[in-house]
Amino acid sequence: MAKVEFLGPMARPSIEVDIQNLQELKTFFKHDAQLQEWLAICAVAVNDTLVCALDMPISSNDKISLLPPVCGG
Amino acid sequence: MAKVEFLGPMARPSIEVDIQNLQELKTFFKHDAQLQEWLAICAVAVNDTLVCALDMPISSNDKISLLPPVCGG
Amino acid sequence: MLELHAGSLHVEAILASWYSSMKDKNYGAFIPFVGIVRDEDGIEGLSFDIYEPILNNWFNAWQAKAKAQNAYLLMAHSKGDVLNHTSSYIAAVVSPKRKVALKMINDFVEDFKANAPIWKYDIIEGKRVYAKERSTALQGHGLLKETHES
Amino acid sequence: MLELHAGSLHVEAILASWYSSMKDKNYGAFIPFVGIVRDEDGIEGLSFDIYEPILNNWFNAWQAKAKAQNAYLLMAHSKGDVLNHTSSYIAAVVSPKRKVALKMINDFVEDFKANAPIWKYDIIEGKRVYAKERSTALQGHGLLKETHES
Repeated sequence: MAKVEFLGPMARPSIEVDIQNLQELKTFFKHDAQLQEWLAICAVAVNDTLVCALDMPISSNDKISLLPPVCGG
Repeated sequence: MAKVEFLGPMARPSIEVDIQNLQELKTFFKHDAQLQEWLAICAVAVNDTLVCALDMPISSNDKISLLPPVCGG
Repeated sequence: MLELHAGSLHVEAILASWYSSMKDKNYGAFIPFVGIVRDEDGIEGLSFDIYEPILNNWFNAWQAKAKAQNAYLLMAHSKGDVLNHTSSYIAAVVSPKRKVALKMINDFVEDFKANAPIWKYDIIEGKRVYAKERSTALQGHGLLKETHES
Repeated sequence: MLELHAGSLHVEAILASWYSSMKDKNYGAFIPFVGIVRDEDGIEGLSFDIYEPILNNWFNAWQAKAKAQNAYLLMAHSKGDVLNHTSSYIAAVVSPKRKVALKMINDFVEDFKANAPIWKYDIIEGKRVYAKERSTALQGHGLLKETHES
């Protein structure tokens, strides 16, 4: 099971999902209306590297992080 | 008498000169071969403001400063 | 070098420590950027969450870029609450060359603002309010959004 | 604020004092530039002469420019001898706006290097040698040079 973390202000507990790629994660979130607002502005990291392709294969033990807009300093 | 200061590495004592303008100072220095090397690279201030015209009128009590190339910091 | 501190940064101590550790290394320029929390819009302060793994990756990539120019970067950032008129962020560069250092502190701070995985909250009446409108979406944002394909 | 000090600057104390005097004034960014004497070409250190009246005029003109952007400048410089690995120069800007501060510290330091009436000497075997080849001629230089007009 891959782990999904919702970082910063999303303030949701992590979940575990059984998926082969990010497209399946997108489908998994499809009906979560509240999450959709965040997904529009969140970037996605797999094992702490930002990714930008839905066909990114996901293995068990992978960590997927959703990163809302940032503002350090 | 106007005062002429030779700043920084020129290391010459100040002099007093009786001149009406900077053109007369230039003429006054004409035969000072050692000074000519400095004059080629020195800027000129009258009463602590840089000037760039030889017809600048000079009064008694004016201070003329010769400033060699700078390198602060 | 990247340091994360709980609460406000002790600016005097951090600058003294960094200068002391760098002054004998024959760098000619040391330029710290110190960010201080401004009292504006009625906030009591700011609060920060940091995702450290990606912050470390981002910082290490910048350190490699600095090294390629014989420069070196230092950074300190607060976690949690930082009250008005105290500091949450210090970045610094050392370099043998003034122009390299001046350009790098600018580029490093601007990239930090756009890309470091840090989330800012205003503290208003003791509560954290996500500073969403002042935040910048990261590269690739929206990847998982429902696209209503037919 | 412009401070001239005999010999090396006490960097930690100056930075602490400037930060302390500025932190409650609601500026969001404090950027000091610290110049450190590099050990190179066999020098023991540097030495400086300053012509204070024109330095003050130059600095005051910059302070007015900073004020027009709600910023403020601070500067400290050494007179006399400054040994290797110690500091001869600190310039700093404070501003409510990061981008204003980053641009101003760059422009201020570059203009300082080109126009501040300060003369630098290498200290070699205890003697001062004018750093002529690293120096920049001021605007209008050569005005009094003999022009060999017929």
